[in-house]
Amino acid sequence: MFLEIQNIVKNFGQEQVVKNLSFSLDAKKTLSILGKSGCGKTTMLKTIGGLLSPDSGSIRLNGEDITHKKPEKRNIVYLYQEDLLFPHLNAFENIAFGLRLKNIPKSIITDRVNHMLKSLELENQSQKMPNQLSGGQRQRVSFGRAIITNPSLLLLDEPFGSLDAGTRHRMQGLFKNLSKEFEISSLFVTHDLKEAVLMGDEIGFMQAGNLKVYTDKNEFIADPETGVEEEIKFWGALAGLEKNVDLKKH
Amino acid sequence: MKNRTNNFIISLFIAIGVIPFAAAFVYALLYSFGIIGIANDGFTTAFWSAVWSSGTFFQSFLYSFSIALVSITLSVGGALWATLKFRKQLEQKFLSFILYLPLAVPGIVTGFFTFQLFSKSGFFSRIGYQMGWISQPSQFPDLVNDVFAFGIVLSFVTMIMPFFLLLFLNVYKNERVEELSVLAQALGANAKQVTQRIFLPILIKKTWVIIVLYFIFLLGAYEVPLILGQESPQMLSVLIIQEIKQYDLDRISEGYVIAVMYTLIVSVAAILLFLPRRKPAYET
Amino acid sequence: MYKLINIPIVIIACVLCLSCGEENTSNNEDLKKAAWKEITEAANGTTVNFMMWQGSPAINAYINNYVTPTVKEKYNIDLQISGGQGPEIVQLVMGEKQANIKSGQVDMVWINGETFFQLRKVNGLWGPFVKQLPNAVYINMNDSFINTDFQQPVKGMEAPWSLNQFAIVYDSIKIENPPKNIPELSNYLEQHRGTFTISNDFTGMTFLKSLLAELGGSPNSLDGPFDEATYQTLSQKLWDYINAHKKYFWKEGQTFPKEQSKMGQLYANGELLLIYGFSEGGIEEKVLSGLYPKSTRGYAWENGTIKNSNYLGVLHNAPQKAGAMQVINFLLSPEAQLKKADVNGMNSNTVLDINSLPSEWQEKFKKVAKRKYGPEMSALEKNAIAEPAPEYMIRLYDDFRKYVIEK
Amino acid sequence: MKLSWKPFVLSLAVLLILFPFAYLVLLSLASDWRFPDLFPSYIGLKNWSKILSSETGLLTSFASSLLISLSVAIVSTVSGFLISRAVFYHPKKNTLTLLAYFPYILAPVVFAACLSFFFLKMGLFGNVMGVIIAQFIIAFPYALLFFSSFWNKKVKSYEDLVATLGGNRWQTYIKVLFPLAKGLLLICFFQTFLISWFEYGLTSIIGIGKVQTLTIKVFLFIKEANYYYGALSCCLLIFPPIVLLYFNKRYVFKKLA
Repeated sequence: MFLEIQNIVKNFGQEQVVKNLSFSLDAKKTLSILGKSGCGKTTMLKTIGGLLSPDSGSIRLNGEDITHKKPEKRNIVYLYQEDLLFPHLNAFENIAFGLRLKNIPKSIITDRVNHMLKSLELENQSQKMPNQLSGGQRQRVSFGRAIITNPSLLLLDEPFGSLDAGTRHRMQGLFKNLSKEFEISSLFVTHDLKEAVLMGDEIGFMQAGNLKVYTDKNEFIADPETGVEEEIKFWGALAGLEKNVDLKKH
Repeated sequence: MKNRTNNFIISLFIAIGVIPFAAAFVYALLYSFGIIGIANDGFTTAFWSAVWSSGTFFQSFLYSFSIALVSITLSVGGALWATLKFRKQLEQKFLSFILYLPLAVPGIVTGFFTFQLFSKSGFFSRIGYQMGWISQPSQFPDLVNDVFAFGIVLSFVTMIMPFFLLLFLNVYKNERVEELSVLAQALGANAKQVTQRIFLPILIKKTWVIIVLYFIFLLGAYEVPLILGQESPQMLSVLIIQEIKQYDLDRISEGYVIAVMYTLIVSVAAILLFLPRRKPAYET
Repeated sequence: MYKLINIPIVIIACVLCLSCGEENTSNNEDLKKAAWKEITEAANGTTVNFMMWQGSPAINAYINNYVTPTVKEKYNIDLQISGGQGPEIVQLVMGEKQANIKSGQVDMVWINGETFFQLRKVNGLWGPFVKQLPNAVYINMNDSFINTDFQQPVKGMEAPWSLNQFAIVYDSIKIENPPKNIPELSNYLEQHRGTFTISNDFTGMTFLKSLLAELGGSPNSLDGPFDEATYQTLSQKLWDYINAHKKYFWKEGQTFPKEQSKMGQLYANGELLLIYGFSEGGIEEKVLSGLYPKSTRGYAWENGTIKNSNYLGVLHNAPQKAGAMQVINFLLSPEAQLKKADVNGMNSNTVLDINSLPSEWQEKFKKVAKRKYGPEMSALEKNAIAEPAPEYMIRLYDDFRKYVIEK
Repeated sequence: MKLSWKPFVLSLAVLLILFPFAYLVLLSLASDWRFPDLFPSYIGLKNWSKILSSETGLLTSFASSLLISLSVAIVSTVSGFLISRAVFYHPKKNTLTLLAYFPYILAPVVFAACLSFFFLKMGLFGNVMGVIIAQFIIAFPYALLFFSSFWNKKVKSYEDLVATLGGNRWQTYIKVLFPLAKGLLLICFFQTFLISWFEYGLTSIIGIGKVQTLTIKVFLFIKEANYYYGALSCCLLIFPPIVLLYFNKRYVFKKLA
């Protein structure tokens, strides 16, 4: 397995926020994790990314134990819900940021960033400062900035949470394409049921510090805890109602 | 690894920010009890009882307290009024730069300048003479080194009112008082009600810690009362330094008694002001 | 964590130990017996710190533009000046004693009686050294205004630098008959309300001493060691007198100026019409610099005003004692004293006994231009009294605050 | 009609603010100006040329003030920034903040009087180094507290982001934290510069008259009753901050107003 999490526990004071977390992920796959706010998903991601250290348990990436490695050495990028673009850098420099840290020759950086801008459909925005970009554009720059460093694993924490429905829809498609193009392995955390189903190769559900990963989507849909059934019932009922209304009209 | 550097930095903070204060306080405390000091010969409470019974400290404290209170009230009141009346005009480029100018004037210059203007033979007295209102300097009213500390209060007000005005303009903008006022008016409030229920409460609530902080600063002010104060009573800092640097070597400890009392008072004020708050109150 | 917190403390402690380790290199006792030649050699190339009152442009100009370059040229000594008088010097010495600092900040100081008394009290002075100075032969050590400082024998612990007398200063255009005794002062106060005050400093207290002596009935009434009973009776009379006339004082006696220079300012701009000061009132320089009106004149009190010397001392922990001695010797030289007497400069009376000087110098001193505005000391000398014991000054300070200012 | 009094009051206020500056310049150019003359009988460059030519030491004072204030401002801004990070990310940050407030609100002159023994002991009395350290001790809490609002969640997120992108501590500071805090750093530098530049009481005690900064000179001239030189040194004292303010105005305005 590419990523193997075993028995991770994380407490804040008395409160156990992540309880005995174990799961694994294949390379180039996306595991989407559904969870309400406060269920411990952010803590889980930060622990995997190395921004928090676990109280017990181990994390293995590509066969190597990285449990105690510094975040900057893990090659795992954590993306916040906010785009967190550097306000003092333009779009181009924001994307180039991770490469500049690694002292890569300038010409290579320029080529790669330009290529990335193209993939992100941002060719004409490269010189704009973050405050001149729209919400969706900012989120795309943020993605590009993470993906261009070629991370082993991408951790996405509600990346589209602050976008409007239309933009959100387009971004989901874009991310799918990027994942394919750049062969990304990722954990995708969201509280949106549809998004979880749409984005993940596999689906997990997190509740009160416990994560359950489903073997396939049907199992996920069948589990009453996830709320999928309820959703289907609602829409079904609504559809039935509309049918009735239609019938009456005629 | 990360923890160790952090602890090192915290201990650095303690070395720069805490140890000097603690050392100074302990030194003053020991001196006030006669435990150290060349002219002293061992533990005694004589200096404390001397200061306690003479009443100089309480007089001086009361005096400083009143001056600081009056100055703060006038400054804050004036700044609030100006914010209310002149907010739009003060946002112009030229005026806003002019408003910053007083911040570039230290107390020592303000004191010097106030003396030049308001002393009995100062600029205003000369105008009075040229206008024929007075015929000699002694007829000019007492405005510096005077009983009511007019000169000190005037200097303080000119020093801190511009600061508060800038602060209030800033808060006004950040707290969106404008929008809230419009909202209140839409809900049927008249101008007076907007001022009393929106404008004043928001501005005061957001800035009261800074107001109290400046009050404490004024309580310990040194340069201005040194130039413009009278010989008795004196403001606290002036009194402390005068007692510590006096000719009578046997009474130097009394200066440290006053220093200890003053330090205790401002420390208690700091604790009351900053301990219960979750967030640090500091802004500007 | 706790171990780490201790690190800065340890560092501070180390610095403390290190800085206290400096030992004084010159051997103090040997220096007191050394021949002048050895002292000159030891002084060569040193940096001497001189702490003095810097409140007068004329004095500063004399030191900065004449003394400093000359000692550099003649003796290869770098003279550094720092500002500080009486209490500051005493504070520094006490602080350094308390911190057990063997090699102090300051080598030589400019002092007079009260500071001398305090420095002697805390053993802050080094000496005796005056006899070793070659130029000391020109000083008449039998003159009681020179060999006694505030009723204390100087005993070679400080070298006299200038002689001066306290004088009353007034504007001869505005005041025709200035007061010369206490009853006249009462009349003056009633006629010219608000134009007189007492500065709460050395100068003001010196004026009070003149009044105290007059209340005592004779110019010599305060001579000898401090006498509590005399002080009590006379000071009671003094406070009664001042309090009775307080309402005629400047600002109706509700406040008093902090220092003499403030009084000078008030006189300069016409608020006060009658002031006083050392160095025969300090009139000449202030008139020449345009501060005082040209009609300013000075005189002595009928019962006498204080005449005294001011002195130069070497501190007990001075790092450069030889250098300080060399500079002091230079300051006592006929050349430096003549320059100091210049009416357009520092304008202070020499301590040298002119008759004992070589004849060429006698001539030069006799040719010194006379003052145009201020009185010569010779004109006041018949009304001179000696400084009473220092305790009078210290008590007057306390009681003036207690019975007059705070009342 | 209702608005007509406002411009009048405003112009008056502007005049009132500008008047002291003009008056001080006039006084520094004057000589022989006594009651009851409304204007000096002499106006010219006499005082200025004397100050600049002879050894009144004003130029040296100006230079040493500049040296002291620049050192204090640089050291306290940088150390305040770096140390405040550890303090405001610390679990006990409330207690630590409170501790920083004690030296912050104590009158510097009283602080100095009680600290002078230790400065003597460490050989830091009466020299420029001692004055710099003493002023640093009072400017540091200011700088530290100044940055308290900077270290918020968002900045912490930036730091984490840089770490996961592979940046080390040094790169985090140089490439992100310093640029993010640029405006604040400039204001803090300006303010701590002023704290030092305007300091009198503490300097007079720790410097024992050997370190003569401009404020010490101003007092010396006031004591000498030399208004003209006093006004002149006041001018030297005021104009550098105004120049700084002018060049800094862009940042100061943005952040303060």
